[in-house]
Amino acid sequence: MSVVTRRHEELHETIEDELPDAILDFDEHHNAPAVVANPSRVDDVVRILKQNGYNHLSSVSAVEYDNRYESVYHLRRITDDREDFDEINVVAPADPDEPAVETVSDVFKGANWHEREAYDLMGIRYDNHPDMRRILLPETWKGHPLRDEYDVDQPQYTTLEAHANPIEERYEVENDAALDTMFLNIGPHHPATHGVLHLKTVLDGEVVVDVDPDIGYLHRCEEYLCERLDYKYQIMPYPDRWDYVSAGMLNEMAYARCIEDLAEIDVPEYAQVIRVLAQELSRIAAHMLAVGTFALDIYGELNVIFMYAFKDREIVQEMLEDLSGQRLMFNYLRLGGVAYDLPEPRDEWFGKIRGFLDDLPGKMDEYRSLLEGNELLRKRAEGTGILEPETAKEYGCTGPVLRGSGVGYDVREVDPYGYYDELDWDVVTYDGCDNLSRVLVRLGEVEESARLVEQCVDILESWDGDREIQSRVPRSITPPAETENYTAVEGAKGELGIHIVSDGTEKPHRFKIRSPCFSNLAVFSELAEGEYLADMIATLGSLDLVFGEVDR
Amino acid sequence: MLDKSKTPISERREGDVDPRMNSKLREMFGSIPIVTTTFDKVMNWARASSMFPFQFGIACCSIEMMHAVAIKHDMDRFGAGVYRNSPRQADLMIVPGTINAKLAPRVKRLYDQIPEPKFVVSMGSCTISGGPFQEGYNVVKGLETFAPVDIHVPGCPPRPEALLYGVMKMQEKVKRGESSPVTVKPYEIRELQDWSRDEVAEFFEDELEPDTLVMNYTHSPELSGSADVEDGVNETTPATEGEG
Amino acid sequence: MVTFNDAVADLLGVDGFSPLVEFIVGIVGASIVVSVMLTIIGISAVWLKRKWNARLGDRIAVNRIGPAGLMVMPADALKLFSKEVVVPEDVDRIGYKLAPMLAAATVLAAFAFIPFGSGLQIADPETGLIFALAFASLSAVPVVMAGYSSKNKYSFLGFEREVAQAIAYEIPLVVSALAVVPLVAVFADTSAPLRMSNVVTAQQGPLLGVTGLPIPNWFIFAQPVAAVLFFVSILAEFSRNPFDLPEAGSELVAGYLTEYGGVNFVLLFLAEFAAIYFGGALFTALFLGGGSGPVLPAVVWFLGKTFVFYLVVQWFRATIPRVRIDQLLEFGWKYLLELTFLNLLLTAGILWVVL
Amino acid sequence: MMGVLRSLGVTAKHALKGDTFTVEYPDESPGISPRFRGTHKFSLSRCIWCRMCEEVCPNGTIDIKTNEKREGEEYNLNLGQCIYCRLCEEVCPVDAIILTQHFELNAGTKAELEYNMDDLMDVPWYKGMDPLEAREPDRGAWIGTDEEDDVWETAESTYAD
Repeated sequence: MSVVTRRHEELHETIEDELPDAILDFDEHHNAPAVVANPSRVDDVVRILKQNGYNHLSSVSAVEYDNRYESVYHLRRITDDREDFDEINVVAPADPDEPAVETVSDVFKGANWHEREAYDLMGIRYDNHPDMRRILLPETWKGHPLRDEYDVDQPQYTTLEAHANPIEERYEVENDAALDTMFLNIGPHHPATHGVLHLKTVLDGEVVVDVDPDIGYLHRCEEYLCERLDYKYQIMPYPDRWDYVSAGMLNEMAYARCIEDLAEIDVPEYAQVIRVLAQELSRIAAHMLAVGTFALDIYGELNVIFMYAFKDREIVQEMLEDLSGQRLMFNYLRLGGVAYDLPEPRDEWFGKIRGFLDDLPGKMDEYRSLLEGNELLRKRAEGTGILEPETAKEYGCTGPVLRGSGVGYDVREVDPYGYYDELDWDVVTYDGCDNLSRVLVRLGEVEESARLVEQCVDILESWDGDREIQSRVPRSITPPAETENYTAVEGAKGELGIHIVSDGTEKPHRFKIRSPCFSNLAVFSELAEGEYLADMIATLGSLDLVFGEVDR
Repeated sequence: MLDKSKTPISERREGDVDPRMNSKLREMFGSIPIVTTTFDKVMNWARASSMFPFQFGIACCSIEMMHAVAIKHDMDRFGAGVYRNSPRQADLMIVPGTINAKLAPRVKRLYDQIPEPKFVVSMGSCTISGGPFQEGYNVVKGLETFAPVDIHVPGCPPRPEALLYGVMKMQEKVKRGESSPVTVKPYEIRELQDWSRDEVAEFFEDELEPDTLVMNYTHSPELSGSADVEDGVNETTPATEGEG
Repeated sequence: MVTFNDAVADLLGVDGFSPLVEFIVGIVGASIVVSVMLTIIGISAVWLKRKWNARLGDRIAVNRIGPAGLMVMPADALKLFSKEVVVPEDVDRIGYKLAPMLAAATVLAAFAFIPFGSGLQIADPETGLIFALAFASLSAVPVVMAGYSSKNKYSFLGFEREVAQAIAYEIPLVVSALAVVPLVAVFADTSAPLRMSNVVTAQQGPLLGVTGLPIPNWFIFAQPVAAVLFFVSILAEFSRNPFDLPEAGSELVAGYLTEYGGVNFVLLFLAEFAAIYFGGALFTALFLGGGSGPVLPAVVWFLGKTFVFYLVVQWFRATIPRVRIDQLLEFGWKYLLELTFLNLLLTAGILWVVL
Repeated sequence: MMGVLRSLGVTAKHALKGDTFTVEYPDESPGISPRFRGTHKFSLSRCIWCRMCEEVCPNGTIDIKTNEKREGEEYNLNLGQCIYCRLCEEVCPVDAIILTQHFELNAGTKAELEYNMDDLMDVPWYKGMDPLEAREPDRGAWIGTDEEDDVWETAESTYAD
């Protein structure tokens, strides 16, 4: 009996002993066992699990069934020991007429936003939630669009009166009305938001007293659309558009992993190596953009770091274009493999990659002397936007944001997939917990990715076996009804998870995206409050948010 | 003036003379045809050669837009590389990305804040028609449903070269004096300037269906009888987006 | 050195002009200076800035509008002047409209005191240096007007920063400039060391008056600390990178410029670049020996040196990150102020000992 | 202070070297890779009107109209809506639709981007090269194992008729 199974049995006993009335049932999901909890006691169940080491709430998704609404909590265990990795799900079935579940936002602060999203899109009300508002759709939206009975064509009219102008809002600081503050709307159009984020900021002089991120300006109904598309053909182009900064390969891998796991599709080894190669090139490009735009936030427009970073991105994008046919929206991975073999002539393409890898150390030196070595930048970025590791875990931050706080959680390492296990690489962590550490983690990861790319190129160059790029996949993929699976991969921004609930057809019944940026943004107000306005902007840059992924 | 804004966009773009150029200066020079032609030519050349794009990133296409400005493609070669953050100083609005119900009023407002003459490039499938997300519940089916567009650049996302090509075409179009005309702006309706929203609503009572005088998230022409007027009413608030 | 009027009088072989002719000749001189400066500023603000930034970033920048992209200047100017002027409804109209004019006027007026060399100096009062520095500090006023009258919170924050910054860097600017005055008194052997022409004259000899040294007596060699301090203060005073807080693009959209478009924007933009040139001209006159240099006429040397100053400022802009407002003020009050005073005292002390 | 100076040195080196990375499109060729997915080209003589492309399209870009005898009448494709995912080309059993490298395209109105059969047939080949040669989709793996409704066979038999 393995460590994990034994732990699950012990857990069963603990939960049943301590909370006999909170447990309805035990269930088995495809990825992990599930505890079916009484909706009004679900917070106690999650709290017990947290005490037992499940310290990372990956996602909360809401699923509609004929006779109930379920809210599914995916918990993970983050420790330093890789063998210790483990996950568990908590299911809270709610009444179909007036779905209500007790909130877990007092156990995990990160649940706050996830539950708001579930309320917004599925209409499950969370009792005792501190801030039960819509999050993605406008406040005055009618209906909950992911419900089956939602009518897409219904007119969405709202009187002007109800659609209050946010500019007219007045802010009052609690308990201190005399405090002189200024309310400032940053965004949705603002050069530092890198997209369309609206920050309702309250300033006391130049110091940020309160900030409330308002998202949803790029909510593109990704989950809704994916639930209406075919597993095999049609969903694959959409993941490219979540984290759109040419991290598409990583997103596609998230989807491919989830459905390959669920439908038990094997991937040939050759294709797996190509996948790793493509993913790591994607990661280099994505991190380059993060570094460039962080510099943009601190320097102002037209600075050289931005230009140099984009130069490297161009080179990487050219290789990816040769491989997949597009610069950003690759649509390259397929269930059971990849779409095409490497571009011909292969030697030329490998030469391009090797040339880039050879130049990279020199370029990294330049970046480091411009970023890390520059005292003025250190003065700006060091010690600002402090994210303590405990807070980060509490909010479910992942990726470079978490690793910048010294926690070495990397899905590629703890829950290996694809070919990563066969390759040699390290997890980069810095424990400065500040803006600079997060940027340095990204620079370090570019180097690690380059190492991985080099190994893949070596393997592919000396490959003498069968170049099988796709395994035999059934013509239509129909996972058995009511199976659930949650898997995650390490995207450019962190743990990118997919939760699929199937209903026995060719299309998913529920398609939930756990986006790392969403959780990383949720922690933003903790980071920004008490900082100067300029540092708040820098912090926003160091979190590296992509709104296609935040809003989906 | 209101009648003009009611005609569909497709009809408004017809016609030879560009009403954008109907400035006081042109009226002044208008009696001397030779001067007018030369003057127009020079002005059109200047407008085409110096386009300050508005830095407005929405989604995936904005990454390619950044690439178009950045090192490899360098849009500045065409004199169109000075990005301005404030709409007051911009004249080329590249709209790169999906517009949804929540964002659409903001895009409209930003468009209105750009001083004349202004040019709009709609970049990518999302901005043209909703693209991959057009079946979504809150996605606006194209920029053209609520703002005039001069050039559509298809692609998902278009290559930076395609955007450059689009901007070049835009410049050619401006040089030749073809570009879509001005829509009436709320502040041009002088009589409405100091009114509150309720008074505006009363004023338009006869002309409008009662339920069109509201926010319309879907922006589909069938649902809003006269979307332009309604949007105009929205914009009578003096506040600006940049005002915080 | 002589003022423009004297030079013209010399040329015509007359002893002096009647007040009316003096006035007319003065106007002519002023127009020459202003048009030269406007041309240079136009080239640098629109064309050179792009080209130089592009070069730092491995790009090409504007090259398709006319030869080497030079025609972009008339295009930009024509386009901006013909843009619709939008005056937002809630603004304080007087301030909003006056600020751009004032901004351009104050900076251009300040050039009157600059000794360009070759007889191109409009006014040379005995307290020229103080006048010039006073005009330099005046440049904060239109920014405050623009920011306050715009009724925009970003503009408001921008002007608040400008006020804090201008006050903090005013004194270091003046005091670091004053450090050269004792040297002027010594080397030019004059009782009017604040006269700008005397400042330049004092730098014409060999270094520290020692004959045989191949290095010119530019005060940047005699007073290197003061030169650095003055350079930093001038960057802060005219809010250039890394001290461009009032306009900080990524934080405040466009700072105090946010609500300005069309003609008003042109004037503010022009004033901004004119300020860099004015800073460069002051730096050249105070530390780089004014128009001193071989072969070419003095005015060419002078303008060339300001050009270099401008390029350096733009180079800093591309490479050095913007500081935060509290760091800026801390640096200004806690270090720069003390250092400048220390430098002034040291200069005075050394001179007292030596002489 | 040394760090700041070193940063200045890095940029100065770039400026003095004077290398440019810019590709001067349109004077220089934009360097498009052979697999690039641009505007579609349609071949009427190849098309067997099997409607596979219409079915696979994720957002309903392709609109095919046939008469009662399943003979094709119209083939409409909205380029302003297409996401250029190339699924239509991959799924096509007879290479009747191909994404060319052509991307220099724009339109004044949305409606101009709605291409019909004739427009799609007129799309230029890119500099005389045959896009088919650049394509190597592994259709055998793509179309599947299920023998009964193997599209390959269905398609080929239809084509033979």
